[in-house]
Amino acid sequence: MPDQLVYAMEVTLNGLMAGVMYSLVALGFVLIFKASGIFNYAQGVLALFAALTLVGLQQGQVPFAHLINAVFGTDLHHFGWHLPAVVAIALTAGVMVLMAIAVEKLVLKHLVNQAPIILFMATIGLAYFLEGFGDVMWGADIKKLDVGLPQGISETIESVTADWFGYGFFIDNLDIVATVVAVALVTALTVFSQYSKQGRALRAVADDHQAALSVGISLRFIWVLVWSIAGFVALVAGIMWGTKSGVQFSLSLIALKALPVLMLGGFTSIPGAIVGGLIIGVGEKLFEFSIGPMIGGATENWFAYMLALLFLVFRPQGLFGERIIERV
Amino acid sequence: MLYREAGDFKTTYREDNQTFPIRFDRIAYYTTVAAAFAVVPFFINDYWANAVFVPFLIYAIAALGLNILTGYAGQVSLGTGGFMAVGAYACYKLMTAFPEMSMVLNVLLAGLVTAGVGVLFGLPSLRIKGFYLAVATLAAQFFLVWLFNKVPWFYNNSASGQITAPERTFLGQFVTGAQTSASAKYLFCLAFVFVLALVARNLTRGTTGRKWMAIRDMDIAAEIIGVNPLTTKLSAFAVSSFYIGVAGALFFSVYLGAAEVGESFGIQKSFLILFMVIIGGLGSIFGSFAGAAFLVLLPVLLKNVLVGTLGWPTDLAAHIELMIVGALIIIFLIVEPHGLAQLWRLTKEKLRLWPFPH
Amino acid sequence: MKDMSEGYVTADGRQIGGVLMEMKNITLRFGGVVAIKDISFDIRDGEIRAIIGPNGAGKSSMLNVISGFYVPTEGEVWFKGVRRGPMKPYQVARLGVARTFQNIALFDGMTVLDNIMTGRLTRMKAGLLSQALWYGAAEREEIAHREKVERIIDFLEIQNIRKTPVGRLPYGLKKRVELARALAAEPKLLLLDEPMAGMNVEEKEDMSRFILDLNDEFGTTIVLIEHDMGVVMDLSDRVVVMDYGRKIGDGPPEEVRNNQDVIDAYLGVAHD
Amino acid sequence: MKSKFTTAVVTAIALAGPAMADLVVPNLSYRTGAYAANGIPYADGFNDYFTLLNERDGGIGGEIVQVPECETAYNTEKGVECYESTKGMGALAYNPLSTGITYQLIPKVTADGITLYTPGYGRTSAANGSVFEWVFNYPANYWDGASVAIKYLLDENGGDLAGKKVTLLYHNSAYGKEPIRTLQALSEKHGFELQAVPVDHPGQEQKSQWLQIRRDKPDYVLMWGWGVMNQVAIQEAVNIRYPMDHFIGIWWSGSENDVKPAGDGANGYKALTMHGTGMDYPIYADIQKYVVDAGKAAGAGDMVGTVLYSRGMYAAMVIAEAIRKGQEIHGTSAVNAAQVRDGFENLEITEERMAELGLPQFGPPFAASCTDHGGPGAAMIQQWDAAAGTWNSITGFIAPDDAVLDPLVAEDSAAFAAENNITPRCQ
Repeated sequence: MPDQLVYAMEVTLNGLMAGVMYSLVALGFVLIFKASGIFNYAQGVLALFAALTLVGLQQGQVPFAHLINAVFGTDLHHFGWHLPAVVAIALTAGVMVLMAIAVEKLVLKHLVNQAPIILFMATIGLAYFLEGFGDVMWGADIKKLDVGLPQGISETIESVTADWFGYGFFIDNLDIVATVVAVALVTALTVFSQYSKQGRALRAVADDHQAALSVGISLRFIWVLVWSIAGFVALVAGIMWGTKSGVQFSLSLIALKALPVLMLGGFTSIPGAIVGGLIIGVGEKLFEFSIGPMIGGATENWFAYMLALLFLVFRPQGLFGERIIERV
Repeated sequence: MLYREAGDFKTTYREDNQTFPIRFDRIAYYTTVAAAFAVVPFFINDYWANAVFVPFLIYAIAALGLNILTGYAGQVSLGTGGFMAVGAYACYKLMTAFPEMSMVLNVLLAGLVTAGVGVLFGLPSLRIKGFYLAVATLAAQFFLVWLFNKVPWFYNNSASGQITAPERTFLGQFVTGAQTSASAKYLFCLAFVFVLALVARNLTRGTTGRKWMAIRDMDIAAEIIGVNPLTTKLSAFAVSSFYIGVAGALFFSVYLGAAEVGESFGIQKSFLILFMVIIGGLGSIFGSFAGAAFLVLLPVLLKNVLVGTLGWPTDLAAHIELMIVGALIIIFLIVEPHGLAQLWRLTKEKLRLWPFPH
Repeated sequence: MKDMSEGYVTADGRQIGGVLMEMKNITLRFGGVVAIKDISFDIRDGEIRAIIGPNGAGKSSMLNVISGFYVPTEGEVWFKGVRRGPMKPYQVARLGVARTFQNIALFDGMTVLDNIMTGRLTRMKAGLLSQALWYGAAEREEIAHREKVERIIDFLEIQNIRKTPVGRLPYGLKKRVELARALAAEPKLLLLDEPMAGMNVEEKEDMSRFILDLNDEFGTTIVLIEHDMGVVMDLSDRVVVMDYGRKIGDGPPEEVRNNQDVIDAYLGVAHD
Repeated sequence: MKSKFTTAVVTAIALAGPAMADLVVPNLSYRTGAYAANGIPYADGFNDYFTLLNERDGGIGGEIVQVPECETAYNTEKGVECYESTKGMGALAYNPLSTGITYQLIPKVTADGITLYTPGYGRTSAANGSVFEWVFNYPANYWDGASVAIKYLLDENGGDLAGKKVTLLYHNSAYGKEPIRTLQALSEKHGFELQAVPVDHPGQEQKSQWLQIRRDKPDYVLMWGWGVMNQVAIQEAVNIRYPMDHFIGIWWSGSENDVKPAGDGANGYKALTMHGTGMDYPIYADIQKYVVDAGKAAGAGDMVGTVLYSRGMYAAMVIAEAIRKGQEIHGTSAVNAAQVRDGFENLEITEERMAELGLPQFGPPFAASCTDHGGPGAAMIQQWDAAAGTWNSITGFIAPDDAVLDPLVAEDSAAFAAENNITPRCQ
């Protein structure tokens, strides 16, 4: 088999894995958009905040230590404990629920019935706030996140592909884990929304706000619920990305990776987020592999957007979005 | 007395059409303009020019531009940073290719180039609407930044890809480069702001503005009453991009003096200017100014209070500043989603009716 | 039916002119659904023409075909003696067709005055530069058109809400502003989609008066869709009756009223 | 009410910063934003050194040094604001630790007559003092770094790199593009094959780049990275099992922050440095005593001795020595900015002087001159020992290949001089 083709296969596989990571972030967007029509720009910062909190709790950092020290002249840093990863993850999930409640009480409640652009702006405000809040709470230095996920080349895949093609493929173990987790997460969300009472309420709201309200579903409860779930999804995304590159400010920028996925998959479709993520992942990696070297590389930032843009010109409602019929 | 009038006393349509129908507003406006041109230049120093006034004026131009597109024509754009970069690089190329050309011409031509690029990236708006369009404009943002970073022709093959504004004069005064005085910088930008704001006002109160707003409020109905959506949307993209291009050119040449595309014209810039427009008020000229002033002044003010007065460590202050800016954005949206301009309008209406509010 | 090729005189003595628009064998399909099936009729200069029919009969679709928003799947539209090719809605508007909408389609963010001024957009010609400087053609034009618009404002008696943003107005006034916007275009042909829907008796009377005055004073040809039979019979010169996408009757009100098919359609006799 | 608020705003803005002090060296730092993790230790080192001088020696020549700090967040606009708000305090020198801010400040400091000191970063051709009167970037710059790295590789390969493949992995910004031209010139001279692979800001996602490296199997990978890009690159290199001792970073890609997240895998990674690191210098006893224990440390004190802390301290040391030189030349302790510039231009750092300062063999000895603002350009190679958690120097100072660099500097500075109508001095 010619080398280029084998390489392209490796790139494609890696693109699929990267796509799963993008989908994970996009999923949080879709959940909130479906249930409340809010385009939540803060999703990336939520992931950062979740990861910061996880590391902070795990390592027993004193929250707001810097602020307290500055104001009271104390010298606090650590509680001196080190929590097991599972406990820290559970506690962080709890913090994300508290945050969902706070967001509902302090922000969303006051913005009912506003135009989508206003809600969108509010989430950008929220993103700014959380970014500063996370830094004040846990400090801006870079943190290593270790919850025991494997990382590094998968030797099984390398040796198998080496037998088949004469060239061992590189697949990161972390990406494999992320794929498994993403699949599990999507399955869990599907089961939840299909079979639980809250899940049915969620679908009802997504389907028709007014109708759902009139049968007695509490919109505020739904919002708390959906922001909690989005917070949890952000936590998962934060763990995956944080393990890869450490926990720090740049983590919040992964939101930008999810936007083209959303355009492609449609803002309201969970399968869309998954398929969109895969297409973007494979597309940008293959483009960088084949065309990138000719035009100087570093194309991945814009390629995803250009791909989504071109796609939308021909199919304005996205991959799985509902068809738009214009009426007067 | 302030804001006194018992009814509509206008006797001609011309009088009825003026920008400030209330006498007090008119006086306030003329006073502000006179002070801006005749008083401020005598008192301005490097700090006030470079940290407050010049960025405010340039951001006001960019906010006017985005407000035309988003506030008046209803097309949300997140590509502002990229379009500013087009203005900046066009200006740089013109400055270095034609050293004798007037700086005013350089800036205006840079605006025209940007208008062209804006039209190109505006084409998808015919098919893509709302959020999808907003995200689609990010394609312009990322692509343009990549392009200016990647193609050496744009930065005259300099080793690092930084562009540096050479010294240029206007009316015998330096307006770019190190020797530029604070007042020259300020006045040069102010002149652009003044003219462009007037033009924006004129465009938005006439035929073109009505077409834009019709498309914004209900595009299908607009088309049925005879508005051509293609030319209307593209004219909004063109005019808006012209403004943003001028802002980018001034931002690079007069304000920063040197720029690197990813750093100066990145996605953060697009968000910042969108904030200005929303906080100031969508579809309001005054709002563009109010939003720019708010977001330029607030961080400077907070920094000086937290670090200068309270003596907090700079990093803590910067984090708290983020929190305060974020919280203020949310509070503003909750209190008055239509921005500072609407807040101001409501205050004025109350004043006019005072002391008999009903 | 009597020969009307050179126009006719209505019951109240108005002279109606020749054919302004002719619909020839119009069929409109959406995917597999047939909204309009092989309908032909004409609209004459100066008349008030009504299209009636039960819900889902295809009336609004017909209006959308006339206004150019939908392009018919089959059939021809002739306007002023010329066959109209496939056109964008704004191009149709420029030929002199204006309309109002069943669900009000005003520009909520603009004032009443600005909304009505948009009706004159097709007639304003000043260049971008002149507008930018607000000097010369742009300013003169603005004032000239403002005068015309003020006449319409007077005519519809909405002087006091001139500068009010449309979003704040009650339903009835919105309908009137929408009519004003359509009138501002000085259309040859005016399409009214349920102009009286949701109005009380008083408002309906006002609106009927406006429609009649309008036809009378400006000679505007009007096509209207309306549910209120009384209003239709009083206002219109000729009526097209539609049911399930077909034309089941066409003629002066009294003639249509006695048409057995129409009576069946309205009484809900089963189709077989 | 409104006017009261305005007054408050005006006062707050006007009163920015401390009152006029004897010697002012502003610290334009970044402790927030994408590069905070690197900005923090650097700023701490910078502050702590001046604190040490103030506490132990009563300042420089008896004058207390004020170090007003201003947060730039690595952002050029905030950098301008910081510059303008601090220059009125009588600032003597600036060290913004950002190539972008440096480019912006070059014309401003030239007009205002304040020294801009950019050790190891900034505009490389500023090494030509006859064009850049107010800018100094000794002891080494990016092009020196590129040349030193290649020289080291030549040594490793018995003086011959012909036919070898070298990949440059660079931050896709002005900073990252700096070494490309030098490396191209060197690849022509030495016959190695150069491939430049860009990574976009912030550099979180480098799968494509590392798959490419894995396919191409270059003999060496050089890295010009900053911030999260470094950590991800090193992690990915570990993932593809790239031999770490064939992976060399510039000095901005060689701090503890960069290697620690990759754990043991990063063992053997190499980076350039222009100064020593670690706690083996007498000065740290004083810093511990006068600064950390006295509770006057800029940070939590846990950064002392790290690479970036040391670099911030080194920059402060050079500025302090330049101030001292200026005091000596002009015979006054209360020097102004122009006098400090003279100090920079006549500065000579000798082995003896560094030993006196408690920093024996910390940096290369050098002497500046009217034309030479760039210093010798020498740098060491250090290697990461993951088990011990320390950087170890594995070479002495290696001098760059001036035969290649000098024409490049001359060309770039001549272009700048032509664009800005500067007549070169001291010729």
